[in-house]
Amino acid sequence: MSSSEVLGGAGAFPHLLRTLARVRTVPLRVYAAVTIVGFFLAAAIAPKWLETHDPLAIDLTASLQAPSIAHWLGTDQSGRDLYSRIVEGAGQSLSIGLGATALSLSLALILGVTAGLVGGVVDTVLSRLFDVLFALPTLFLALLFVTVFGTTVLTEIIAVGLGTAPGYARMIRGQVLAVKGAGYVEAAKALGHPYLRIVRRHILPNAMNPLTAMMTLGVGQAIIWASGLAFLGLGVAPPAPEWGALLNAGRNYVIYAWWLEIMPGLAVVVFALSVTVLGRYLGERLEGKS
Amino acid sequence: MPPSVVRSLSVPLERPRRRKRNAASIGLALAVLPQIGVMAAALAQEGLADSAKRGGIIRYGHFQEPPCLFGGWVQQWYLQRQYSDNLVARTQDGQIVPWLATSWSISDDKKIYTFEIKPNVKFTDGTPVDAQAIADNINGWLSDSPDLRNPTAAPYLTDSFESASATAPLRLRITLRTPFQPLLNVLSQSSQGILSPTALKRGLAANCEKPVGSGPFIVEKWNHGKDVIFRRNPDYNSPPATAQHQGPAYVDGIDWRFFPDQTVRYGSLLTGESDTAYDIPSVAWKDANSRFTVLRHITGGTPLRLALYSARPPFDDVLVRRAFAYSADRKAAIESSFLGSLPFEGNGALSQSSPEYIKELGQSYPYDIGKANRLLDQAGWTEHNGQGIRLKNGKPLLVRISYSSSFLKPDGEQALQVIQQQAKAAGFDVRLQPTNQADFFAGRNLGPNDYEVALLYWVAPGAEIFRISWKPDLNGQLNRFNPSRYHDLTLWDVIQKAEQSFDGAERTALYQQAERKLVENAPAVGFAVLDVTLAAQLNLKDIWLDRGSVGEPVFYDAYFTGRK
Amino acid sequence: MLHLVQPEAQLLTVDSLRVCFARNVPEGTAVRGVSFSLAPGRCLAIVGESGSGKSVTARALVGLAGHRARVHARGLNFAGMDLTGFDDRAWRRIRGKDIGFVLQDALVSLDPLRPVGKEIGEGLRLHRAIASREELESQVIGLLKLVGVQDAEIKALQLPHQLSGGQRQRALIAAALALDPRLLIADEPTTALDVTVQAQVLGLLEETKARGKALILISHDLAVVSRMADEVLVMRQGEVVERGSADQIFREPQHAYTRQLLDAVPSGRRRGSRLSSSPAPRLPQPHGRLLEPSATRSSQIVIEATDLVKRFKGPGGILRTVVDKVSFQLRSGETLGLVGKSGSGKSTTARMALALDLPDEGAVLFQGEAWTTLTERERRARRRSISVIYQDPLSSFDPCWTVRRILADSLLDDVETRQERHKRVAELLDLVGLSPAFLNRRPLELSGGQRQRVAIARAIAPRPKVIVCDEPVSALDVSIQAQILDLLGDLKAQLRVSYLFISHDLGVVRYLSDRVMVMRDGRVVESGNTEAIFAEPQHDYTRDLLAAVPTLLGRQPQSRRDRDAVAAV
Amino acid sequence: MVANSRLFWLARRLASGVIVVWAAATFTFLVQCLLPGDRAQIIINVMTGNVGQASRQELAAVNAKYGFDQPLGVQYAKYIWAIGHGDLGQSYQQHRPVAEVVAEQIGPTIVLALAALIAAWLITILTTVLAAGRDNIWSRLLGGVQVLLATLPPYWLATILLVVFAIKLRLFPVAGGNSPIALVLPTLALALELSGFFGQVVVSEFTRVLEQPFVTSARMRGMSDLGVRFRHVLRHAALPGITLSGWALGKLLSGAVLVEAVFARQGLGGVLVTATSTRDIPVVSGVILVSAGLFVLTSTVVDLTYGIVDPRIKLT
Repeated sequence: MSSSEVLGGAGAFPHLLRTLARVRTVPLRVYAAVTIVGFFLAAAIAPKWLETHDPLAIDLTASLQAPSIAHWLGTDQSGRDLYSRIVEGAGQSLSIGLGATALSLSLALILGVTAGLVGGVVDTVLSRLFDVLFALPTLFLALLFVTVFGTTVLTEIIAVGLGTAPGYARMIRGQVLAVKGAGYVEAAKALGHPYLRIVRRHILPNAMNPLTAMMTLGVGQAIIWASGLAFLGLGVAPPAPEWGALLNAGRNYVIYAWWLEIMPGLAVVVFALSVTVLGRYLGERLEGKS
Repeated sequence: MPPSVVRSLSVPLERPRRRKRNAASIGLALAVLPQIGVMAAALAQEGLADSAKRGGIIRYGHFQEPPCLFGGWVQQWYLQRQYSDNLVARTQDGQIVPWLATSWSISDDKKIYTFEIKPNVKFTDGTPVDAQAIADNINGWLSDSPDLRNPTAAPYLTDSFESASATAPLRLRITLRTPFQPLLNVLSQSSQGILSPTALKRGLAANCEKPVGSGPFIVEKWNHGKDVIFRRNPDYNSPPATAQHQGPAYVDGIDWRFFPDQTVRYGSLLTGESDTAYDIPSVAWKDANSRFTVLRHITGGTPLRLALYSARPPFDDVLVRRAFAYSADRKAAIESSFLGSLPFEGNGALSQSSPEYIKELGQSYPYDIGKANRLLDQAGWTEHNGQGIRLKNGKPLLVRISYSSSFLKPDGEQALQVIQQQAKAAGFDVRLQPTNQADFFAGRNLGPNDYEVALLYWVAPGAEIFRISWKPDLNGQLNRFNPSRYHDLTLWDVIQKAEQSFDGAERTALYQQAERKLVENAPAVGFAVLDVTLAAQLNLKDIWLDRGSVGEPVFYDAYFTGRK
Repeated sequence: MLHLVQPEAQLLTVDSLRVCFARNVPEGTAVRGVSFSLAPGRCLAIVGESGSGKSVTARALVGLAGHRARVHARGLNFAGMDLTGFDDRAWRRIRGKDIGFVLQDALVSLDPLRPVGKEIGEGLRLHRAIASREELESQVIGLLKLVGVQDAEIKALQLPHQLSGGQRQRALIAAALALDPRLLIADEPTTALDVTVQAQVLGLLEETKARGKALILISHDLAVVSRMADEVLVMRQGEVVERGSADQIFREPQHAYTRQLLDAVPSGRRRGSRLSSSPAPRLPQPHGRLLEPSATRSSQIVIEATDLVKRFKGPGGILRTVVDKVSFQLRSGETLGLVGKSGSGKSTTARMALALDLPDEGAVLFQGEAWTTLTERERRARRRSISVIYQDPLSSFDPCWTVRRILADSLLDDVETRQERHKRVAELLDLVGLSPAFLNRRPLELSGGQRQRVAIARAIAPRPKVIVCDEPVSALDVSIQAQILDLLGDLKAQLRVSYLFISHDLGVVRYLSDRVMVMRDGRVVESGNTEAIFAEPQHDYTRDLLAAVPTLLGRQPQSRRDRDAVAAV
Repeated sequence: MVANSRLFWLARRLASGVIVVWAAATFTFLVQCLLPGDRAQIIINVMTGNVGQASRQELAAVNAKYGFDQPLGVQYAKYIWAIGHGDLGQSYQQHRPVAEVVAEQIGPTIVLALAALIAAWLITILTTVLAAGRDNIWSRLLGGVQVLLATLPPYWLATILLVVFAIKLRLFPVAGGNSPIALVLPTLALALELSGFFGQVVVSEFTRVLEQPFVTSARMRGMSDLGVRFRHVLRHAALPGITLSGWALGKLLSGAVLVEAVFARQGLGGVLVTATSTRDIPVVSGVILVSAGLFVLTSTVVDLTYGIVDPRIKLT
């Protein structure tokens, strides 16, 4: 029994905070991740606080300067401060990432849960649908949408959201099926609880447990996809220096001004990395490992 | 037509060289008239040098891959220039010289052109190049068949063209309804290269893949997404008078590779994987000049210009248009954004490489914020709102600039942002509406109410472009190439007069009159010139850009020094 | 230190072995100075409950105490070799070759992706003990025959999951015996096996012992040990609390813990006698709220099942009859024991009594009214008068819920206020002998015994007439099991509930039930009064079952005939 | 008997595959119908490389050529029927069959994708077997590195590799066409990221299996650590990775498109980008259909492989 006498193997969603509150058990990397994510969120909400320069202010005397004290991440061709531009761009990039993830998860949730709960024909049909959507590479789907509807933030969100939804939907469906068969569901049934109550109080909460983790993981990926579109020159266009757009522009200078390509890329990586670390941590917490 | 790219740099370091060539070519052009003998002589004297120059394959790194190897798009002109010949050629300074036509005559009413076609010329599929073949081509351009219609020639000629026919095996007659002087200019552009009628019968698909002309190179294979392989046309005997030698090309062929990515394209040149590459990145400009032979041509036709929507407020008022022109230091914006490499073009009507270009107009509407403000007050945009934006009966002075981010590289985009900033000082609320190519072709941000300024241009040899840009919407026929929606019938008269005048001086005068009128009324404000740049390894000599047309690279005379 | 037989005769001598895991301090030391010695042909048993360090001790003997374990011993000699100085490569040379090791639960101890034959042959291959593939195959087949696996040729090519539990265990032993090692260590070799199979496996081990091998047997089951061991080591929290010859240990145990363990074994114990030292829970006052006023007379039938038939789709879509014409009655206040090997249909029968599975034929009446024939909706209201206790409580709890919520959830809806609810929950917890401190724990934070107590609390919460207990103690250590059994007994007395008690452990069943029903392949082979059945079983199958039960020495020793019966099986 | 069931299984798979492709086709068709704006106008704009209202005759000609003048039902029927016969329609822009376009471009892309897949697997297996589940710094490092790799945008990585190894160090060609040597950098750009994903799954499973009793009993038979890792554990740990490979295809194709754009490689990438930027919908849809087909194929292969690695699985 000693194996199962794990303390802090806590779990429920509402107790997330309590779980996180057990500070001493939180590894350092998670603090780092939280800090970074926090930074970018702040940048998204109130960029002006964090900018050292006006991201659009053109200073032709400071054209293409390498990173320095004055310009932490260097400047672009018309002397605009890259750091400030990345901060400025966080808003759009994150909203795309969050939007897409929110969309794909809510889609996945509705479809996955329905498939898992209702079962039968509905399940078969929905599962097929997942297969079909799953069969289409995310980027291709996104491209099709861009081709047809042109590029707006909304199109990108829909495109990326749709592209990533089927994966999640499958996961959630599996989760629901697993929970459905769990002993405690039968136990509740044996207690004579009505089915809907069981669904509400047992199946849904447990099926949604992994969502927080998936959410955070998803945001990172979504941003990578979105910036991928922008990288092909099919993203949401300036003036807002969305990260993908920065990457795309930086490409032309990479031989002579590496920072214009490296830095925005690092922004994407660092952010994606942090949310991943966070997501994995939450995931483990919620699955009761520790 | 969409551009090669908007980019540019200064350094006509091979200007003298060009002079020499032109002199030579014109001389040759005159000499050609009594053909045969001279031709032989020419061949003979070329003969010696030839053997040394022969051989090698040019690995050329190009920019965009066109959907079809011929057609209306500049990307297609570049290719067509390699494998097809035109009826006539045009020199740098606008003279028409022989090519497939050895000579021609124009009827007194200027409506009938009669061309004498060079004998013994064959398309590379064996079909003889005769008057009938050329007539078929020309009639096809102006037909409605999607397969044959020529999107460049049509807008020029539709109004005036009547018919083309062969009056003798080697005598071609073109009949016009109304005189149209620029006809020969139009005929000299690469998109009007003559293709084998036999080949054309194969249908559009086949011709896009493997078009057949009579040019110095033959399309061997088009590896889509990769490159086009040209091989030398061994029996080539119809170079234009602008060429530097006679007979087949020196090199064995061209590997025309598509590197849409700037870094790869220029990088391949750096690593020696390409012998020559198109469109030097402005960041690399200095570096390129120190390592490679650099060619540059500023294209004729319109410059890259800001077309102000003149059919509704605010720009229906010429004062506001001028005010906008004054309100920003476009010169500084361009020169800084393009790292000082691109000459500013203040003349919104015509590009500086057009013969009819008026130099002093190049500096029109210099930065003068005071004047801008005065004009706006005068125009009644007197109140200001919180952000310092001018108002007129409550309406803010909003200026939305639509442009395709794929035409306008980051440099240009930055220039626009500079203008955006400065114009704000004068009380303009400038919004940028970048549109990617996909949306641009779908007409996004280009609807009648979608923009106040559109950034467009049209590459052409010279002022004949006016017809395309400024033809008013007559009898319900909307001129889709006039984003300014600027209607000025008197201007249209002047343009038509010019087109019908065959007295060079007079015509130039007329065109320049139109040019002045345009700059004065500012339906389009100058922004930047367009150019074609080419960098080549030092061991690759005598590539030239066809300045008579739109600066297509010509590899016919090119050769490698030292065996490679 | 007690006297050891003179060393030269010993195959293995262990002198104050200590193993500690750096990580999980403070109970970092898993084994604290264990010493023993073992001669060829003898069997040493190490008994103790989970966490007592018996397995770690055994693993230390082959240098596999775990990569985080630090092992010290004053002396560790095997066949004249000093193992203390061994490096990995030296260990590898003796593992499998000189010391064979049999792990418990063959299903996970054999690589599920590789044919059994390969596993058995692996040792031979590793130690270059064979020349050719043919030889290898023949040897493997030989080994399988040796351990008494029928048509070995076929089995050798099959995957573990295609074999029966018994065959797997035999295969595992075969793998251990492959290189004919001088010492065989068996760690819980019979746990999770049905009694008869268990008997067979034990028989097998006895044979090897008879072939002069030294045998170390690790088990929590004293009965098993008492049958095999020559010498016994009783371990608790890493220390040896008592050692001695089997007879000595089982007849007059010295240490209190040993006695406690022995008492805890239910087999052959009179009902009513307490197995554990834990006191009977006092009922909360006034206990009227929790107790049913005993209007029911013990003659009244609460559950009447007639000719229940249940079929399931087997592999390949063939219908398998799992329960076949099973009928029984359960009177109020009585305990009906349901015994049989795994797969005999016990659980399915129970699930039908609960109406969690519905019979294909026949029906169950509950309190004289229709039950299985109702619709779920109609049934719901009455479900609370019949509750269930599962073998694995953990999976029957929502991992996210606290004990409080779990219990509150199972209370009848007639509880109005929150305070009322809290009070009741506390009462329940107290009733099953858990302190209120557990209210905010989650299932994962409870030990096995605590979980089972919570499960019981949940079962009695709605004041049921009947509680179906499906193997409620088989996953627990003896002493815990004893406590739970006592608890069940006490509650029955106080709440006048009826139990439908399912177990494969005849000892447990006998201890708890008034009447017993023996099932085999879905049929009831025999049923009747517990004592009657255990005294003189009518049916051969029942006899075999009984015979297979290993019983403690000194407690109604079995007749020779029974022993032979076992060997024969 | 067994062979029969195997065939039956394959048949069922193909059937469901057909359904998937059909559904995908319907999907793309619907999306096309939703296209705002006049398709003919767009086609003309693309052909003339210009914008602005085209004349009525021009539009009519194009509409007739592409059959836009027919009712949607008919168009759909024709579309599906054509696809059934391997005809994916005509490219608006290239004036030739989409099937042809895809056929000639898909080769290099698939080569790249496969190369990346294999490379990713090699990286994963080696790092896992050597480092995973050990009590040392490398083992801990491995986990971190994999998470990092998984978050590297392939196109960004590609650009860096290009500049560093091709342009600066000149170890690889900037544009080697389809030569094997030119495959190295693009492959790495894709494989590194993918190995991050594989790695995370495989390693966690690997460490789990490493603790399984059957591994211990193998050790107790005297098997060496490496032996255990290769003979027993790897096989189990590979299973989730194999499942992942099916999903990886989609990811690889997407990634390949981006990476091809960076290295100016021949392949679907170029086609897709031009097609997208010129609204050449038939091409985009065509590519999507083909990739759907590919997905069906791969997932079948994946399941077969899974069945081989895990004999417990019955393919029925």
